[in-house]
Amino acid sequence: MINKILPTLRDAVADIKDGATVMIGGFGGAGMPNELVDALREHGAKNLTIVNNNAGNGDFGLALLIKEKRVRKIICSFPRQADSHHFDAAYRSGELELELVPQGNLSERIRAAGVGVAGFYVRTTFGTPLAEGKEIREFNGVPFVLQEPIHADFALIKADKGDRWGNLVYRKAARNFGPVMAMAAKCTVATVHEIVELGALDPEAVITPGIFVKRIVQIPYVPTPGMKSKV
Amino acid sequence: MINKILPTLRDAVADIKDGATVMIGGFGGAGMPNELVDALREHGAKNLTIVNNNAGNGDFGLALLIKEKRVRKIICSFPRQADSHHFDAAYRSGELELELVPQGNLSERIRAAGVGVAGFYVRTTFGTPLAEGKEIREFNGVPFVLQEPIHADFALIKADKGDRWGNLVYRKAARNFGPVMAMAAKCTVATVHEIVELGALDPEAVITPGIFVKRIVQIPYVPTPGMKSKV
Amino acid sequence: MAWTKDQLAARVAQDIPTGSVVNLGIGMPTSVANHIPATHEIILHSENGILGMGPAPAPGEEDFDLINAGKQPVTLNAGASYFHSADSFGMMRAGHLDVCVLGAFQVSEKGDLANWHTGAKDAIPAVGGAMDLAIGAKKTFVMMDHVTKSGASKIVPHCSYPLTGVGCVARVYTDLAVLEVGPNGAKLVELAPGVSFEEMQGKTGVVVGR
Amino acid sequence: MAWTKDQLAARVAQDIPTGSVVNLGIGMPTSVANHIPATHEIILHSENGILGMGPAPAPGEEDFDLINAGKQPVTLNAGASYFHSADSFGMMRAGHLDVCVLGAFQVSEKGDLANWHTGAKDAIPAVGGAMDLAIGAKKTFVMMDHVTKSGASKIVPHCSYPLTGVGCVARVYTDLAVLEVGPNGAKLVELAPGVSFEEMQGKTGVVVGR
Repeated sequence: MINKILPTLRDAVADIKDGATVMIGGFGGAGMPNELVDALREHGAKNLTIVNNNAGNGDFGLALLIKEKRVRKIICSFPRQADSHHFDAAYRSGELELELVPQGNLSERIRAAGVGVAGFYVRTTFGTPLAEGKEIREFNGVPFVLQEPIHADFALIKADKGDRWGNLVYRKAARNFGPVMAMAAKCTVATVHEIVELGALDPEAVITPGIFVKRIVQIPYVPTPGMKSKV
Repeated sequence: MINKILPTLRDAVADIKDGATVMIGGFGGAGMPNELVDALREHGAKNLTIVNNNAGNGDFGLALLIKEKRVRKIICSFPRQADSHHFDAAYRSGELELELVPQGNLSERIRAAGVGVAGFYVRTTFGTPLAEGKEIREFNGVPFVLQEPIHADFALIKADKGDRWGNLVYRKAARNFGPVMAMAAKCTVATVHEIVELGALDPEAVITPGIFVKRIVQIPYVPTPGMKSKV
Repeated sequence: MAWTKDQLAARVAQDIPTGSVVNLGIGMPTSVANHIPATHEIILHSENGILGMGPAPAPGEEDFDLINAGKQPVTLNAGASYFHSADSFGMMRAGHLDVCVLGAFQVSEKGDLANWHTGAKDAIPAVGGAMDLAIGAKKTFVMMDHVTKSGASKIVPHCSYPLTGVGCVARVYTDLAVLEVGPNGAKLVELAPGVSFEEMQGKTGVVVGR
Repeated sequence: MAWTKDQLAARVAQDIPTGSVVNLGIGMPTSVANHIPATHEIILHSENGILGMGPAPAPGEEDFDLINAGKQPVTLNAGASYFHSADSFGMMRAGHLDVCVLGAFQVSEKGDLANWHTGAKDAIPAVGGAMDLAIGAKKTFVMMDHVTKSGASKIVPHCSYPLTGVGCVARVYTDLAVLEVGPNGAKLVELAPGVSFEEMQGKTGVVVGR
């Protein structure tokens, strides 16, 4: 019987090795799998490359992972927040490498990894510093910039409901990067607030088919905390 | 008030001009918008480029459009069917141009048009006759083949339910090409079996957001007829 | 007498046709939503995967799984839908949005936009969705003060700050005027009440056609 | 005495581990599903956007909006989901499918596959999802007769028919034997009952290692 349900968060991250690339879902607090990030922190892996839209805030989750110097590199679109002090300090000290990627390129590069696309061209960043070092190519007289996929060893995402095959549905705008990160990682781990019987999710409304998910862990539903706004 | 609902199929296709590129949803009979294709045939536009997974079968819909010599070129993955006699005749006579595209490249090239991607690289077709004339490029030592987007003037698709903003849900595997074609065309026209009040579709389960749809027309639900199998 | 921020938001709102799909940037642009006439139905897009975003919730009703690009809690209007980030930015990039309204540090007379980075060496960079939005929408409007705090024109021959996008801005809305920018340079659309052309031109770093 | 088609399907089914996500090609490969042991839970993928495909419906229960790649009506198992064509083929291309089973005209000892076109000048070409599937699945199995109707080996040094994919086939299942193919050439895995190695080798266009 296919059963992707694991009993504990700890089990779900136990084989994340030093040096791994780990995608972390979420936009602001919505969809941020803080429980899994805390488990990763307790687990101890270091020298990580993290892919997230932001770069941690406050004194929890990803921010603590950065504070504890476990992150070598972060690939994100918007690291600066009102309370991103742990990122700010690590970045300014030079010990944390930052690859800044516009959010649309970030999400499409993640999807590309998930669908076997080795490179693609978009207009975004043409003529800006973020196109430096990248190939420019004209299509029909318009310049486009080559983007490469972002693959990962693990994706840690937060969904709402799931079943033992790993089918997922999300909650409101907490969906954001979850579906594409699930496609892009070798091993996707999702937390859900509810595990339902196989067949209980409407096949028409499954957002992430189980093929993209390797492990799910149930956690209690706790309302997502508010965040300080972008600076 | 935003109201994308049109009273008749005829209204919905009235401005399709000679020479237009028209995407037609469907895989086999499922999702085939025969009612819209019939309206297009009655409307009279000719010299069309058609994008569909197949190339018509039997003596209805797309097959009749081909029979009546209204199609200049067809872009598809699987034209040959047990009863694709109108396509077969037009192709053999040399009057119908065929661009044969593997189904995965076809669907991803359509999506690329819908998301502003000007080109992308996949492994599919490398070393085969369908890569002839296309750019080959290695990424990490593996050869990939450049694919260009497929844009369209119109997409004709069959959905199940819709609202006045154009939000759509589909019926079972009739979904297939509908969502990506809706993204890729300048003007997407969808038939639905039921028009629901705005807000009646679950925001979590909308498959095609209304932003991708310009016109919807209600038609009666008729069970999709069976097709002869692939040869 | 120039436009107040509120009047300016109302002026931008006038140029958003009914039925438009609109993305309002963080900060000042967000307030444009408050000035859309009730008779106008527009659809608000949020980069994190929402179409049909509604106003802020009543106090105590906040759900931080339902937030806008500025991470503020919002609501949904009837007709709303959720989608993932790649589809959300695909909508932008392929020109499915009718209008986006962004803030800016500088706009060039050709329509180049600089709004993500001051170029300061010690600044922590952050770009978010700005570059995708700027080049993606059918029309990109900028809403900003006409001059900096030190009085320098924010409408410039060439942006000195790092660019967000090239030639992407269609119109600039400031406290003093509405200007078109583009291949033919800057051109006056409308002056704020009580502002003379000469006063506006005197505070503008490029020649404004009229 | 060689395997019947039914026995061959059962033999292929043996090599599909429980829990696999599997795509079965049109024709002979489709019958593999009938031989998966009831104790094995596998998830069937259909290129038109289904995971968790079930068996054919009872007569009279057909719904032609729920069909497989061969356009035959199917059912759904509990746990199934629908998705659009681009996501469906993305699953293949990025290696999310564990196994696919395809028919073939020819397979080369290096694992090249020819299964979409005979190369005949008057043939109407059709490729469907064959090329995406062939190169995409983690393991591509081919199921075919060992020789053509005229007795020629379908396992060849180099395919003479147009290729579907290069070096993509892992195993070939024929009425006579199971062979591995790949960079090191063809190698015997198993002979059908009553078939001698010499008989099989005599009907095979390449040297088979053992």
